[in-house]
This record gives sequence, C-alpha cells and structure tokens, in this order.
Amino acid sequence: MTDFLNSGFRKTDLNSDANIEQNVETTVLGADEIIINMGPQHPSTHGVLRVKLKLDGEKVVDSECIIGYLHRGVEKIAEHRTYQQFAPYVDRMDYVAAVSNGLGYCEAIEKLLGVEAPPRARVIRTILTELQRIASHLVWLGTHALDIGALTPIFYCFREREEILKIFEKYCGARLTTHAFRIGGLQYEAYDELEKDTERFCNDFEHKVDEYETLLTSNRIWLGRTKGIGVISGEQAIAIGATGPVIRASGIQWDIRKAAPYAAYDQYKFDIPTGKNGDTYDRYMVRMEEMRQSTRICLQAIQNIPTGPIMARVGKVLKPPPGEVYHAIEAPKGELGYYVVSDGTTQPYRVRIRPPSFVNLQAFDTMVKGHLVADVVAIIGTLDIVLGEVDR
Amino acid sequence: MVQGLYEFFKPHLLPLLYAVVIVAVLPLLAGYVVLLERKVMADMQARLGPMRVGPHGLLQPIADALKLLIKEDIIPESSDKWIFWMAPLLSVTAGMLAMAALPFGPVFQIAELNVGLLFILGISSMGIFGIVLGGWASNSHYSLLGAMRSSAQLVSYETAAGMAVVSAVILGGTLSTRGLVEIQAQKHIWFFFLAPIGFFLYLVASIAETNRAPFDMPEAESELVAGYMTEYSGFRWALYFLAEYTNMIVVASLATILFFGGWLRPFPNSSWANLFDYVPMLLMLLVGGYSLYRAPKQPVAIQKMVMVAVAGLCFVLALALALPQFASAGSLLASMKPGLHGAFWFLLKVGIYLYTFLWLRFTLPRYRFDQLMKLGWHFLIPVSIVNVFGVGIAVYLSRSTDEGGMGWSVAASVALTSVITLLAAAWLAKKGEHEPAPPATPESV
Amino acid sequence: MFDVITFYLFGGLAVVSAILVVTARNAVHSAIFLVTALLATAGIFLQLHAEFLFIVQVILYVGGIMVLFVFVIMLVNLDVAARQTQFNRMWPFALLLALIVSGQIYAVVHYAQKGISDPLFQVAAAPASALEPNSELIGQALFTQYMLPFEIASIMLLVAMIGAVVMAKRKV
Amino acid sequence: MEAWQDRKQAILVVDRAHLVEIARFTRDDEQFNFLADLTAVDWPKREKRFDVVLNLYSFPKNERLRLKVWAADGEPVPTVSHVWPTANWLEREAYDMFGIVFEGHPNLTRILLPDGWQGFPLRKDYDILTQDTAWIRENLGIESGQ
Repeated sequence: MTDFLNSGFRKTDLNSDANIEQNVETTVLGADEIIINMGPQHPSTHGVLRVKLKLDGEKVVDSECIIGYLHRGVEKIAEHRTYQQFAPYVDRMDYVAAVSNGLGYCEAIEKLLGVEAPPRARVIRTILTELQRIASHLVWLGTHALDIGALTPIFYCFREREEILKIFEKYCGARLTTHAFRIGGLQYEAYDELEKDTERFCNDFEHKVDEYETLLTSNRIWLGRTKGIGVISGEQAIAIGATGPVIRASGIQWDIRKAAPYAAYDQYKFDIPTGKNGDTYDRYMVRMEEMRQSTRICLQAIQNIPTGPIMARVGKVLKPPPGEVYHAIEAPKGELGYYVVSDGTTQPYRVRIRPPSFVNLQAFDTMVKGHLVADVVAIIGTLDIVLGEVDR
Repeated sequence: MVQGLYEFFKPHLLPLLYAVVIVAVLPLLAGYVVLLERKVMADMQARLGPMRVGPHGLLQPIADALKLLIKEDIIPESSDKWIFWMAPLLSVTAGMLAMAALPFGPVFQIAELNVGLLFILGISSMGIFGIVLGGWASNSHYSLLGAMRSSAQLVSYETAAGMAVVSAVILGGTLSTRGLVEIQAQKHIWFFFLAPIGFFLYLVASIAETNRAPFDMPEAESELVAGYMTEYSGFRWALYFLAEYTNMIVVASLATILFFGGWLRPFPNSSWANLFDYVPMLLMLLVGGYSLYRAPKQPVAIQKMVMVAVAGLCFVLALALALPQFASAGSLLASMKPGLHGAFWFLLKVGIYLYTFLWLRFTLPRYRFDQLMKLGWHFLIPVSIVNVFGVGIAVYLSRSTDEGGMGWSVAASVALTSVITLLAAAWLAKKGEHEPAPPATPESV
Repeated sequence: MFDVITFYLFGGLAVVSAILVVTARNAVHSAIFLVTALLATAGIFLQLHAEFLFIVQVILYVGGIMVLFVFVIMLVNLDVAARQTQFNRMWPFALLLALIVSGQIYAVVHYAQKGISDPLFQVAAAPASALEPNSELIGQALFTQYMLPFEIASIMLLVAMIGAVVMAKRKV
Repeated sequence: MEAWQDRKQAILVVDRAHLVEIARFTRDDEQFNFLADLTAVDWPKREKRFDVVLNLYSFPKNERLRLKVWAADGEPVPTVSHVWPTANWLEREAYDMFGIVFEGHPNLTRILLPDGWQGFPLRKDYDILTQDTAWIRENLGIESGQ
C-alpha cells in the first residue's frame, strides 16, 4: 500500500522544484519555503484536484494544479457509442449540472442533423436547465461558504436544492444524472404539476436567496475573506479563456444565452449581472444575482408553455451527414462547448467537449499567487470547478 | 503510624474526592457538550442531528467514546514517537489541572489558592504545548502549519484575555476565584454590569484561545485538513477533543466567576428574589416531565426505557435540589443547600456561555490567519488596555461609595469609561478599515 | 518529611532535565526538557508557598517564552542542527565559569545563614500557614520600594524587543 | 489556405508554418480575442493525419471562427499559447491525447494521463480497450482488468 502511495499517482516528485521558479528571498530567520500537497484527498479541493503549493510561511509563492485523477476518457467512449447511447455519459461530467450538459449535447447533435426541437420541448428544456443552474449554484454556494468556514449555509442550500431535485425526479425519475433530454426534443411529456411546482419553488426561492445573503453578504468576516481575493481583470480573464460568472465578475457582460440564444432564451427578459473588481466577492454577488435571474426566467417560461409535440421527427437511427459543428451553451460554470465531427455513420467520429471548469481552472495559478493558504480554498471555491468535468 | 498518616491526609480527603469526581465526570460532560453542540448545530441547520443511539441520540457520546477507544491508534512511522505519544496527554492534563482552582459552588472546590485566577490562566495556557508538540511530532506539513498557527494565536490572545481579566480583578481586588465571587455577592452586582466591555473582550479572546470558530485556525478543516490533529487517530485524537472541550468548560467557568457572579443566583441578597430558589427544581421537574411525556413515543423499547431513566434522573436531581430548600433551618439537609444550588447556578451559567460559543460557531465564517492576528494586535489589545485604564478610573471615582453597594456615582463612572472605551474601539475599527488591505503580509506568520 | 521528599523530587528533576537540555541532540527535545526544568523550579517555589512566583514562572516562562521558543525551533531545519557538533573546545573555560558561579552561590547562601545584616540575605523562615497573600506584598514592593530597578528592567526588555523586531523584519 | 462553411459555421484551413502569424492577425486585426477551444481530430487514412482545430470567438463582433491546421504524425505545430494564454492547457491536452507536439510550448507534459503513460488514447488506432498495462502493473500493483 505504501508503494502505491509513494509511486503510483505521484506524477511528479513531491519535493522537486521542477516547475516552480525560485523567486523568494530567504528570511533572516532562515525559514525555508515548504512544499505542501493539497489534495487529491483534501476536504476542500472539491473532489480530486491536487494543488502543489510552495509556501513561504503561509504565503503562497507558487502553485501548480495537477489534474487527471478522475479521467475516464469520455471523448474516447463517444467514438464507440451511437449518438443516442452517448447522451447519458455527458451527465457524468459536470455531475452537479447534468441537465445543462445534456442540453448542450442534444442541441449540438440537433444542429449536426439539421433539425430543431419543437417549441414546447424547447421551453421545457429552458425551465429545467434554469432550475439546474440554480441547483448548481446552490452547491457552489454551500461548499464555498463551508470552505470559508461558514458551516450553516450548505444545509440551507441543500434544502432548496432538494426541491429542485424533486422536480427532476417527478419529471424523469432521476435526480442527479438525469438524462432528461433526447436528441430532437424530449422523451417525457411534462408532468401535470410542473408549472405549479416550479412556480411554488421560484416564489419561495427569492426569499431564500435573501436569507443566504443575510448570513453572508454584509458579514464583516465574509467581506474580509472575499474582497480583494483572487482578483482577475477583464483582459486577463479573456486571455486565460475564463467564462461564465468568472468573466462576468471581471466586468465583461457576456452570456451565451444573450449572445447566441439557444433553447428558448430569446423569448424571455433577464439581466446579465456583472461585477467590477473581479474578486471573489464579485463572483459571489454575480452568482447570487444569477440565481434570482434564473427564477425570473422560470417564472416567465411557465406562464406560457406552448402546446404541441415534444419530439422532432428524427429517425430511430441517427446518421448525420458528414461534417462538423461547434455548439456552445451557457452552463452554470461557463461556456460548455461540444465540437462534434460526423463521418456519416451512426457513431460520432469525434466528440470534443470544451469544459468550462477545465479552462477556468487555468486561472487558478495567477489568482492564487501572493495569497495565504486560507485564500487558496476560497479561490478553488470561487472558481466553482467540478472535477468530473475538468478531467472528463 | 496509621493514625499519623490519617492525620496527614485528613485535610486532603475532600479535595481528593472532588478531584476523583472531576476526573470521572469531565470526560462524560465533555461528551455531552459534544452532543449538545451537534444538537444545537442540527437545530440551526434545519435537521435533527444524532437520533439513532438512544432516544434523541442521548447515548451517542458513550457510543462515540467506545468507538474511539477500540479504534486503531496509528502512529506515523516518521513521527517523533515519544512526543507524538505524549502530546495529547499534555493537553488534557493542563485542562484538567486548571479545574483544580475552579469553585463550582461555595463548597465544591479542590484547592483554594490566593492566586487561583492566575493559576487557571497559567496552567491552561500550558495546554498549548500539547498542540504545538503534537503538530511538530506528526512530521506533516499540515500539522506543522496548524501548530505554528496555534502557538502564534495563543501568544497573541493570551495578552488580550489577561487584560480583560484584569478589569474584573481591579473591581474585585483579589486574585482568588472564590474571593471574586464573594465580593460580587457583597457588592450586590455582577461585574458584567461594571465592566461590560471587559466581558466582551474576554468572550472574543476566550474563543480564540480555545481555538473555536470563527478563530479555529489551528484545525481549520477546509484549509489544513485537521491542523495539528491530522495524523492522530483513535483515542489519542479523542484526548485532543477532550482537551478542547475541557478548555471550553474552563474558560466558560472563568467567565462565570469573573463576570457573572459564579454560583450566585440572580439577586442573591434580595429577599424578594427568593423565588429564584425554586427555579432549579422546577426546571428539573420540567425536563423530567417532558422526558416522561416523550418516552411512549420512542420507537424501540430500550429507547423508552432510557427515556424513563432520564426522567427518573431528572426527578432525583429535582428532589436533591428541593429537599434542602424545604428542610427545616439548621438541619443537615438545609446546610447542603448552598452547595447544591450553587453548583446548579454555576453549571447553568457555564452552559449559557458555552451555548454562545456554539451559536457563534454555526453563524460566522472563519477569519483568515493574518486577519486574526490583526484583530488581536491592532484591536483587542489596545482596546483592552484602554478598558483596564477605564475600569481603574471608574473604581477610583466611585471609591467613596465602595462600601454601600451600587451608587449613582458607580453607574455614572462605569458608563463614562465604557463610552470612552467604545469610542476608542470605534476609532481603531475605523482606522483599520481605511488601511489598504494587502493580499498577504509576510510578517503575519 | 513530606516537604523534604518533594523538595528533592523537584530539585532532582530540575537538575536532570537541565543537564538533558544541553545534551539532547534534538532541539525540540531540548526545549521540552527546559520546560520540565522550569516547571520543577516552579514546583519549588510552590513548596515555599511563594504562589505568585510559582504562577508567574508558569505563565511567563512556560506559557509564554517557551511557546515562542518551540515556535522558532520548529521553523529551523532540525536535520541540519542535529548533525552539527554539540560541544566545542571552550569547555575548560565554561567549567571555570561554572565553578565561579557555584562558589558565588555558596557564598551567598553561607553568609545568609550566618545572618549578615543586609536585609536582602535574610531568609525568613515563616511558618507556612501564617503567610500573608504574597501577591499583594510583591506588588507593593515592586511599585514602591523597587520602582526604579523595575522600570529600568522593563525599558531594557522593551529595547531588546524593538531591536529584535528591527533585526528580524525583512525589507518589504 | 482553404475556407468554407459547414452548418453556417465558418472554417478556415491555414498553413502550419503561418499559424502564429495568422493567429496574431485574427486576434489583433479581426478581433477574435477569445480562444474558446483548441483540440485535434485524427484522420489516420489521410496523408496529414491530424486536424488541429481552434475555435475562436470575437467579443466585439459576437462571431465565431474555426481555424484548422493539418499536421502529419510527428510534425510539430507552432504553439499559440503566447497569443492566447488559454491555449497552454488545451495544447497540453491535445498533446496528451494525440501526441501532437506543439513547438515552443512552455511546459508540454501530459496533463490528464499520468506521466510515463505509453500511447495516445484519442488516436484512432488506440483501441477503446487498450491500456498501458505495464504502467498499471508497476504503479497500481494490479493486473489490468481488460
């Protein structure tokens, strides 16, 4: 067992300074830097992220993310499944926002086929995806607050998330990895009380967001722990490829739901919240506001769900014409892109998934430099990564 | 010879008995404080907490203790074995030793020292060695960081706590724990009302000293896994836990003695307030009655029995508290009243103080280490120094009415100095806000 | 009899751990033995019913200074320290110094027992039970009779502290 | 150079030697300041078997553009990680999965698979059940299950 620990997953030697430049002056006391390994088993690396930190006292001099512990070869599996067979696999990437993953995949394949889901299906997709966005942000809020030491919000968040999961369960029978959508539309008709459940949840939820905000937003400790932490400017964010709340908190008002509307987003009014400073606090505020906007979209959507079929006319065997397509949606974590290449057979020739968490995580090294160990967990939390998606 | 030995040990018999009681009861008490913590946490977080072991999880602490006892005690290969082995013992010993000078009532006290207060402060600060050495001996970076944080934190907050204690000592004019309580009885006032700022300073500093949230840096689970305890397991880990809860009980008792009149009931000298004498037994009867009412609703027979047993225990306690109350004056039973009722009030106050600890823990996020240091050095210590001066001035101004209890001059001078201290605190807080907050200070470690 | 036993217990403990402080190879072990030595000394104070001194010894030396000691020692690379030589050739000089100091101590004790008139040397063998609360007495003595030396000592400590801060502070 | 549209999405095939030049041009003059994705596709029967695909996005214009570079096995592709820093990890992943060498990349090591893994899984000749059994035996102490 020790052999395994010592050799197995140690991809680089723990104490080697290979990728860490030496740029620290030594102190009078002669205290050296220590290298500390955060993860892959650590309470707040959100899964199996491993961060190698070089510390001077508690200050982070340098860091390196080591990922891949959850790599399952999803893209390789895709090449050996039919288009429909692969759909459940995408739910296993960002497992706290499975519905969003499924939406992106189904829409990408629809684009490849040249079909469009019927209006009713698109509205129901929008409702479920927005609920999923709230659920994903709730998981983020709870764990992020827990990382910063607030023990209570996570239970409140999971209480509300449970309501959303109940709606999913009523709709398709699954709670977490839902596989709610099919290529071409929906498999299941909306259950009778979908509108009522969603409305009840959304109306309640606005007060619940206020409740979380009373616990955190103006708390001095919370402000001290999040303001000025992990600052990333708008230009940096674009350069590093950050998307979603991360780039919006840096002041760039960009949301694929507005920039290139998909599903039924072009029919609804909602705002894109942005921040100014690009620090952890702004990202927090942006996500809180996004939850409110999501309830707003849901409430508009349930007002008028069109009637009609829920499935477009696609065959049982999908054979998209040869060619390729890149389709991106605004997942809770940022731009989730599917680049699908078809060679005209029933199996995709290549499926490339552009994971938002993976690209956002690249910003970690720049954000964390010069901060303390305690800020490292705050920054991991604020990036809102899911390792299932980073590693695929 | 035997007679001589008996004569020699005779004055030590009662303290020995008390010591045995404390050593035997304390782990159980700590276990139930953990249960209380989990229950309070569950209540605040909209869930139930432990419910499986015994009715409402009442036997959970015992199950936990058993589990920890029979768990494997892992000692890391590259650790410093002796220190690793010894460190948790040091922590527990320090915590328990500090209890020796605590008066749990007018009678129940192991040793009355004329420097009892300093004894408690000094001995309990020795517990830090257990944390520091344990963290170092584990030979793990997380443990080492936890240990370093812990020692820096303790040294910083010890000063503030000491200064806060001094404000009560100035008012009482003695360092003896029992003397402090007696003077509060004599003056008809709890020192909380004479030095409120001193109390709040002590509250903050005592949370930091016992490493509780929001100051739980040394064991911050989201940063350092478990800090200095990372490598510990089984009963040795439980000993650290025991030490932490013992320390909590010690600081809570100290706060009770210093600021809340120790074992005194509210308004101890006013005869109209004799009604308060009935509170202990009524409370016990209430708890017992409720347990009895809940007993039939338990799902399993054994849980019903435990519930009835709990009710029985409460009734016995109520009887024990009631008998001296109704016994004729001068009888043996009546002479036990101060001790029994004193212990009740003392434990009640300690419980309320502990509840504040828990409440803060579940409400607030965690400070960052440099912010913690800044709070200690830039805010708490200056304010506590101003507070000591303020209390000194208040005592000087009201020295003429010192004898006759609470005069207007006392209230006025206390109010005046409190306002001055608060102004100083506000100024300090504001000054701290305007400073540009650097992302990290190298000196902070 | 009981007093004698405890005295030799504490005294022996103090001497043995003091020796171990200098012989232990590991700096942390040295620090622990130093703590034991200080605690044993505190125990002797307690036995003499000098409760205030006892507790000051515990609070200041054990609770404060030694924690900082250990804190600093932990930061130092111990593997290097353990490999360094412990004793150098200065030991005859040190032995000489030790002899002189012991002679001095002996002289003080000796003259004190003879009853030299200086009040400093008079060891009053007061019965334990009759002792007054000595914290008040110490406070009074320090802040009235020995005010000046007390203040000078405080200022020296302050100077040392500021000096240490200036030396250790790195250029920002 | 070749350009066409597929499902209303613009595709531009550029020469391997001019990639960096064109990348700079598209970023600065054409304002495609955001590299959304960089990946590769393997066409083993083709003469130059790899497509390196860059999905670009322009914030000012709200447009997407796809650049493609063809590279044979073993032919190095110039890195664009100094044009778009985000390409750093994306190129590492493409190297990890396809074995495409990006010339001038600051730290071209495996990112998802362990260091020392043999083979490049997303190549078409790497079967889905293929594993680096030697690596698994050596590092995990188990026999590969497949």
